[in-house]
Amino acid sequence: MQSEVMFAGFGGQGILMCGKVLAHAALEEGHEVVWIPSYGPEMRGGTAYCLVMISDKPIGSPVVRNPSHLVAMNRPSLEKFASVVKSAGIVLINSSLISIDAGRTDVDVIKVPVTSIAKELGSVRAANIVALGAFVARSKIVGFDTLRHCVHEEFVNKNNFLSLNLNALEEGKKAVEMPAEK
Amino acid sequence: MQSEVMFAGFGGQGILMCGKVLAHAALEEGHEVVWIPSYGPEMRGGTAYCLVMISDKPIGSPVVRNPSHLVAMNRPSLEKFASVVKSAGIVLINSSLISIDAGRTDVDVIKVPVTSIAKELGSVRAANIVALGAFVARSKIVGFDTLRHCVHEEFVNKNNFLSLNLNALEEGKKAVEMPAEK
Amino acid sequence: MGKTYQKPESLSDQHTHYCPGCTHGVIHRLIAEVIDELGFRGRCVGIAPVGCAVLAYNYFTFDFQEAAHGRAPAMATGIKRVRPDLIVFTYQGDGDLASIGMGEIIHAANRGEKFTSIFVNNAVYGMTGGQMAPTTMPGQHTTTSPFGRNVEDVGMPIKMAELLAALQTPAFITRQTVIKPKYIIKAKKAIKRAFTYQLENQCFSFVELVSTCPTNWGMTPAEAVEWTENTLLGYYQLGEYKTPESISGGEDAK
Amino acid sequence: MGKTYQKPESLSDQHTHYCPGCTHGVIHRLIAEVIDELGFRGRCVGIAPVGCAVLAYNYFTFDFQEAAHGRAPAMATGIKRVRPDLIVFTYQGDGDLASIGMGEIIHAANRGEKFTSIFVNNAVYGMTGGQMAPTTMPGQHTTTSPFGRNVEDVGMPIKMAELLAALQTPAFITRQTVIKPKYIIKAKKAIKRAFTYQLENQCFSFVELVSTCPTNWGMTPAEAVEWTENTLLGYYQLGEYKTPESISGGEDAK
Amino acid sequence: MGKKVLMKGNEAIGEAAIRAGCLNYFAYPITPQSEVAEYLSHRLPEVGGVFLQAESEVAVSYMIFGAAGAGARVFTTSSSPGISLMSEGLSYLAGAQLPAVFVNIMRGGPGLGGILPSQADYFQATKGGGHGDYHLLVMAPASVQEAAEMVMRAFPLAEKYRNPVIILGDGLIGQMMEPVEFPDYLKTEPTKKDEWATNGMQFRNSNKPNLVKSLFLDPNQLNENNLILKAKYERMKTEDTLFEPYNIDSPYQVLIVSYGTMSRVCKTAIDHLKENKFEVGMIRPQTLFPFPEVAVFKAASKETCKAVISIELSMGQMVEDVQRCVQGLRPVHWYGECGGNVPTPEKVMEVVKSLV
Amino acid sequence: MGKKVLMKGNEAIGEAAIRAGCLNYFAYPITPQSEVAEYLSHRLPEVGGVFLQAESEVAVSYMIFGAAGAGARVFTTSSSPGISLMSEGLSYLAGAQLPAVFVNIMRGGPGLGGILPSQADYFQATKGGGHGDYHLLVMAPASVQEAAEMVMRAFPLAEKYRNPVIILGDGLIGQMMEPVEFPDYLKTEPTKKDEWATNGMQFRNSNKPNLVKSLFLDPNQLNENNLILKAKYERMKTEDTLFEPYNIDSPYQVLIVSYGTMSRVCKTAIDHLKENKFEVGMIRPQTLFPFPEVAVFKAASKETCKAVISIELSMGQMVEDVQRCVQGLRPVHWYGECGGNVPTPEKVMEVVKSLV
Amino acid sequence: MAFKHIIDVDRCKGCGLCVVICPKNVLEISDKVNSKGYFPAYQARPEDCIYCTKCCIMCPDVAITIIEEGKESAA
Amino acid sequence: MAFKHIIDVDRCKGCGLCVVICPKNVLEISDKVNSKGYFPAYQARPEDCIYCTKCCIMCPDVAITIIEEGKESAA
Ligand SMILES: Cc1ncc(C[n+]2csc(CCOP(=O)(O)OP(=O)(O)O)c2C)c(N)n1
Ligand SMILES: Cc1ncc(C[n+]2csc(CCOP(=O)(O)OP(=O)(O)O)c2C)c(N)n1
Ligand code: SF4
Ligand code: SF4
Ligand code: SF4
Ligand code: SF4
Ligand code: SF4
Ligand code: SF4
Ligand SMILES: [Mg+2]
Ligand SMILES: [Mg+2]
Repeated sequence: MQSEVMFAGFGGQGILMCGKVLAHAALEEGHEVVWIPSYGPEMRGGTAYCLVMISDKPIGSPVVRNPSHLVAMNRPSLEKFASVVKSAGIVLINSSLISIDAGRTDVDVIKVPVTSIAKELGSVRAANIVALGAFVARSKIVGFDTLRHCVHEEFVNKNNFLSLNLNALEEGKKAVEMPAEK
Repeated sequence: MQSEVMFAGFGGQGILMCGKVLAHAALEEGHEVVWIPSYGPEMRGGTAYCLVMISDKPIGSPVVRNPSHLVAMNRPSLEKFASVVKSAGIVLINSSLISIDAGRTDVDVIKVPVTSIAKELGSVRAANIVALGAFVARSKIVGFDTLRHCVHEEFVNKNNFLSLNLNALEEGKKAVEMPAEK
Repeated sequence: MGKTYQKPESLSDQHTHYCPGCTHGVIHRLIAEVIDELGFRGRCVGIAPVGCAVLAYNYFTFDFQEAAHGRAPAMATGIKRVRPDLIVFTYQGDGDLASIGMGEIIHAANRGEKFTSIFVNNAVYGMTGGQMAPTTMPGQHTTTSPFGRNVEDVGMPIKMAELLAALQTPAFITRQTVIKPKYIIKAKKAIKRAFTYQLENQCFSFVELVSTCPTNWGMTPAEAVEWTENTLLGYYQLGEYKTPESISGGEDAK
Repeated sequence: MGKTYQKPESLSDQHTHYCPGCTHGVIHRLIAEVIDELGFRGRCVGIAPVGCAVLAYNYFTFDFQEAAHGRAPAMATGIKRVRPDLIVFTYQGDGDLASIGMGEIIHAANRGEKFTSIFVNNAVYGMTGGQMAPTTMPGQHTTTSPFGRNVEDVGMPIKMAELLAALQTPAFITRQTVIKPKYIIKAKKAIKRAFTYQLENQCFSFVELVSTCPTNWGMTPAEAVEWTENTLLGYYQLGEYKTPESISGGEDAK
Repeated sequence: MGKKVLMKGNEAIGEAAIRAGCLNYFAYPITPQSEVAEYLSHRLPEVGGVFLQAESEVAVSYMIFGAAGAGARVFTTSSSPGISLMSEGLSYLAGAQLPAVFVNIMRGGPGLGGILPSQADYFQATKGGGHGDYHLLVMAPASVQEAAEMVMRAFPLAEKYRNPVIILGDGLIGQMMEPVEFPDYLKTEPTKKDEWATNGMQFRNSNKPNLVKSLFLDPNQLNENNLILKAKYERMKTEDTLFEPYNIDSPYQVLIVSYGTMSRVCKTAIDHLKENKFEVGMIRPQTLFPFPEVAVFKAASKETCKAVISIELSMGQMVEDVQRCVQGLRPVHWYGECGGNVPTPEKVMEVVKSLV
Repeated sequence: MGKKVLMKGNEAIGEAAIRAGCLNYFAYPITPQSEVAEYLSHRLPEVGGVFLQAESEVAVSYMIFGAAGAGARVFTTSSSPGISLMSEGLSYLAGAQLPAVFVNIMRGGPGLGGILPSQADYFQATKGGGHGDYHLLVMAPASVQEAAEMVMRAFPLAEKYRNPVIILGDGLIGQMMEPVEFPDYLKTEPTKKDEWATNGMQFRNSNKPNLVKSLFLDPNQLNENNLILKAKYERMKTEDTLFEPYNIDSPYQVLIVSYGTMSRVCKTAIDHLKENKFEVGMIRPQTLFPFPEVAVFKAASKETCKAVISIELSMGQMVEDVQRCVQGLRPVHWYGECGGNVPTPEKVMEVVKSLV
Repeated sequence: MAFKHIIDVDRCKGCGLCVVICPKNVLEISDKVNSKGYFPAYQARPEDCIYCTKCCIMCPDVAITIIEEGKESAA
Repeated sequence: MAFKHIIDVDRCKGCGLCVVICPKNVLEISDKVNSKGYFPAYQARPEDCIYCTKCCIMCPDVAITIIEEGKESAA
């Protein structure tokens, strides 16, 4: 089994790191994993995305036309990628910044106001981890404990951000464990 | 018919120009001609040589193992090239600087003290033209008038050298028209 | 005129790709204003560098060539030599001009090539993500000087204006900055003077502009302005380093 | 000792390929003498240039690398960085160092690489047959400036010592000549001082030596000496341009 | 063997060099490989190594020359235009028979091109971008793990042949993260270089100076040097050609030759096609020079094989080597993209199916 | 047609450019081609042209870029190491689709090597020394006359394809003197470049800026640009492949493929062998890219032909193209020297006879 | 004379340089995101504006135009 | 002390620099060619030599050696 998760948003929203934490968690659980960034020209304010591939067998093509899931942190990302997600996949929408819909009925759309949640926690910079928490809680693609451990590892040396992000993770989880707004 | 003339000596003895004048004369007479210099690394005081090929047909290989004739202006040149000259060819030896023999009996060896002759004419720098005059007079590889014309052309813009070199040419001719010292 | 303010004609409508607060934008505008005012847009050729300004050609409304990293002065030489009637300027960052392109700028300046060189010194490699530049300040942290620039190991930052002024060939060489309106006004005057020398076919002209890179300095644009004024300008002193009139070189700041 | 004179141990027995009267030979000997006197032949690495001195390695009795045209300073940097215990010098001509190798010498000097640069300025490209160099004098005839160097077209000759002295990083920078015994003795002192700074791991050291190329100048060796003294030394003034003690730079000729 | 860690290819390349026993690095920033320098700028000081950001790629190539000539293990990384600027230096290194390791994380070209993955420097790497008769030993990894291992193997190979080795990765190899471990057994001691390196006579207790050079003014000596080089390249062919066969025991109708990231896409395509009962075999060259000539010829000769195709992120470069090896035995096709987009497995399937 | 004059190859090359209508020259001295610059330093001022000795070969390549981008006819000459330093620039020129003419009077390599004749830059010229997918149109003269004519033809060809053309001569082509004339009909007018050159809007009465660049950050655009280049290279193959057959109507047992000076030696050898009733045919490529693929294949297919041999002043470079074209039809051999010595006709005869 | 001070919301990247440079403290950063995801500047206190053009001179994105009322752009 | 002044005929390239530099006008160029084709310098007036070593210092070809009589080279 192989699944691919696409994280996408503005540059600066912590998209790449978000994917990295998920990839790390998958590795910890013994999966094969590949993390692929967009590394467009250093044009500021562009869109950034990354793809995390998780599998039980060695991973062949790192190029995927149809990812299993999408975490869309801003509107252009949703517009660009919503249509390519595989049927039955998850599409997580950052409803704080995105007012439109995924335009798909064959996928599991979850809207979570991750930016607002993060703002309430103290910093919009934690929005990515809110989204990650929400996505993993819904997809169960990795164990939540493993994920928590990996978030801890990621931030343990950035002291002022550790508890913020651990909280963000839990808040993300909570957000999808409540009936998601549809 | 194709013949090849090798001019060889010290750098600075005017070897290359000597060959060039001959090549020019051959061209004037309607022959095919190639002039090939040695262009060793710019190491001063080394040996210099050039090869003039004259033919009635387009010239193929510019690389020749056995030239028809040799004009040796110094001893190392004679030592290096005497043995490769074709049978029945001419070997002209600058006897002012070379005390040894060609070591060949199947070639026409002419010894001419070209450096001394040139010195008497006013400058050792004309030794090359003395040798050229002697060589052409003996070989008749080009007409002497054509050669004289070409020496004229070569030096017409270097006024102070024109008459010196025209004289040198004639003296070279004279040197072989007298019974050559054997 | 007086107090009204509009986009110059030599500038295109395109939004730039630069980060918020990046002074590349200010410099583009000044160049465009000068070209409008001197009226040579129809025979102007710009040369975009390899650096954050690699897409500069999108933001102007006249001919452009896009250079290889550091080689803009050679390209400008090529253009001016075959077409002296074109007005040519290069636009280079500090990595581009002072590192890989050092040979080309020195020789173009020394030959007295009649083009104008706009040198954007932001003390860092912007485009590639904030590596150390030859102009990075002592102690400044960058992605390849993670412990701060160690001058014992890699030497002092290079002062390009002073270095070029040490050459003997007549030239106009000045250093300005664009971090505040008062400086911007002076910078524009310097750019205008540089192009004027070219229009008169007098000499090579070089305008160094001390600039900001908030993104790679890890500062807000306003902080970047402050750091520039307090730190960079102490080392990179503003002024005229050489004019074709004063062939001797040396500082005669105005 | 006193008045006796013999070939230094650091010099090999090989006859050089240089033209009669070419001062490359004098410089080789001075370097060899200094190495003998300071006693570091066993840990010395020389770098031969692309230029008439391309075969320099044949004339010394210690390790050598042969460089690509202009890149000796980069090679010396590579050696010194991985083996700071070796004593490294580069030997470069004016085409090599001041033309194609301008970027490398400036950056090595500016980083303060701890090697010694011997710069042989003979105002011409010797090896390739006498083309114009960046150091060719105004009006000087060469095979590529057949009407004499035209400074309107190609600028003034480059003064490397002055240019490098304009950098901020501490260094020892001097210009000497080797055309007569009185100068030769001074030149040797300068070379010795340069190597001493390296032995003490203090700074980059640079010795420019104004030299002759009788062959390509079309002069006898004696005429070449006269022309150097009368013409070249007027433009290329001898002296110390920078010492690690006087970080400011500028001329303080001794 | 250590634990598997998740690393970006570029960082793994930097770490691999250290683990292989190479502590000397000179480089100049360029996307998409600047992370190697960024990583090493803090890692090398930790282990007492040498990190220097040079003024240009030209300078880099000669810093490498100097350091290698002095007997040190040394390496650099760059990307396409940067490698072009090192052409002269690479030729000098090969001519002077110096061991050193280069990594090219290729981006789209020609010219400034783009910064996305490409394999368009195949010719440059395998045929020698510089002048004269020389070759680089060229390795092409298809994963971060393989990139790390190839870097580690590159140093002893460079020393075995006294010749530069280049690792040719596309941008994705540098940019993606995969789990990686650095096998202890790939840590090697630099070979003794006292015979030729300019490492100071007193340190090798010798009175004979060493000389590092590529100049041979005498034509016979130069020819001699070129014959020595040629003999080394022939030896590489017999001793160090590497390739991975894939699905080669099946009765394949089509043989793919592909390397690097592109070969992974092909593997996925081959797996899918197999599910559809369409057998395709692949030879993945791991060394591009020496090229697995015999393997490709043999694989093409298989009776079931109707066609051969070279699939590359370029406009058709490796295909020439494939043609050369297949010797007219089977039609040789080419498919590729070279703007930075990597074709999907679906596209590869379509192309392959169209061949028969 | 003018009168035949005796000229050194290097001088004839300089004069040919002027006669072809190119008055702009940027270069850096290097043996064995410095005479081109020396000649043009007095000739170009006479005709009101531009002569500039640059600070380096890297700078030369970009002066050429700037001048060509501004719409001027422009050329340079250099020799092997100098060409390596232009690799990046050549890639940029091809990427930006600029016409310009380069001449490489090859010397022995790799590295500093020697200064005597060599053909060891075949790979560099034909496979693209720089990065990315591009080719140069490569012409190889075998005499001074042909060198002059090729220079004259190179300018319109460069403009036809908006691609750099390189003329690959060995050191002898530059150094020897032969009679030469400059055919008037080869004088051409530069094509109009208003569509793309940065020659100043007001001079072309336009309000649309022109842009000269090789940067395409969008992968689709970059791919597009590469497809345009590829199409040009295909077109070169059909429209501008040049070669000279020699003794090809005889029932030859051996086919030689050889170019430049080496091919002249082969001609003499073929003539001698013919006298001895041993027939040998030859294809002499005059363009090395595009390579005369079909001609070589056809010539190799001749029934009498038992073996093919590539004879080059290198360690075996063109032989790979020959192998590729011959497609296994006949055994393909190689013979060469590459230190600067050019083999004699006798040696060639010996080698050829040993094949059958 | 009357002037008009216009900030092109979509050109503005919200860098805030105009805000700090304004001698009359006229400008502020909005909390409404623009199409590119930036929070643009706006004249919070237009009545205090003296049309000194300092903000125009400073703005790296040529986002600010000041025109004389009635006279529209000629370009 | 007594000194010996030796010119190595085959190293000498006959450049004449020693001749012009000698303060005592001791040296001259010979008219006998050496093995490399040069006309070497020689001490025409050895009795005038003051062993000042100027010629040694000048000679680009290290062709001149001065040693103390009786003490041969140590190297
Ligand atoms: C030959 C080559 N080397 C390296 C690069 C990568 N590169 C692109 S931009 C850049 C540095 C730009 O810095 P700077 O010139 O200071 O401009 P800024 O982005 O700061 O304005 C580098 C190293 C390249 N494109 N080509
Ligand atoms: C890349 C490259 N370009 C050009 C050359 C040719 N070349 C050899 S020596 C030389 C100039 C040497 O002049 P200089 O450095 O002044 O040394 P000199 O011979 O005068 O001592 C040149 C251009 C080369 N070998 N390599
Ligand atoms: S990275 Fe720096 S220089 Fe580049 S656009 Fe951003 S702020 Fe400006
Ligand atoms: S050419 Fe000039 S520099 Fe070279 S050896 Fe002769 S005199 Fe010396
Ligand atoms: S014009 Fe002057 S006063 Fe008005 S907003 Fe701008 S800076 Fe402030
Ligand atoms: S300076 Fe310009 S871009 Fe920055 S906030 Fe003000 S209007 Fe916006
Ligand atoms: S030692 Fe002095 S006096 Fe004697 S020959 Fe030499 S220079 Fe003349
Ligand atoms: S200086 Fe030396 S080489 Fe010159 S003439 Fe005197 S001894 Fe001979
Ligand atoms: Mg910068
Ligand atoms: Mg010189």
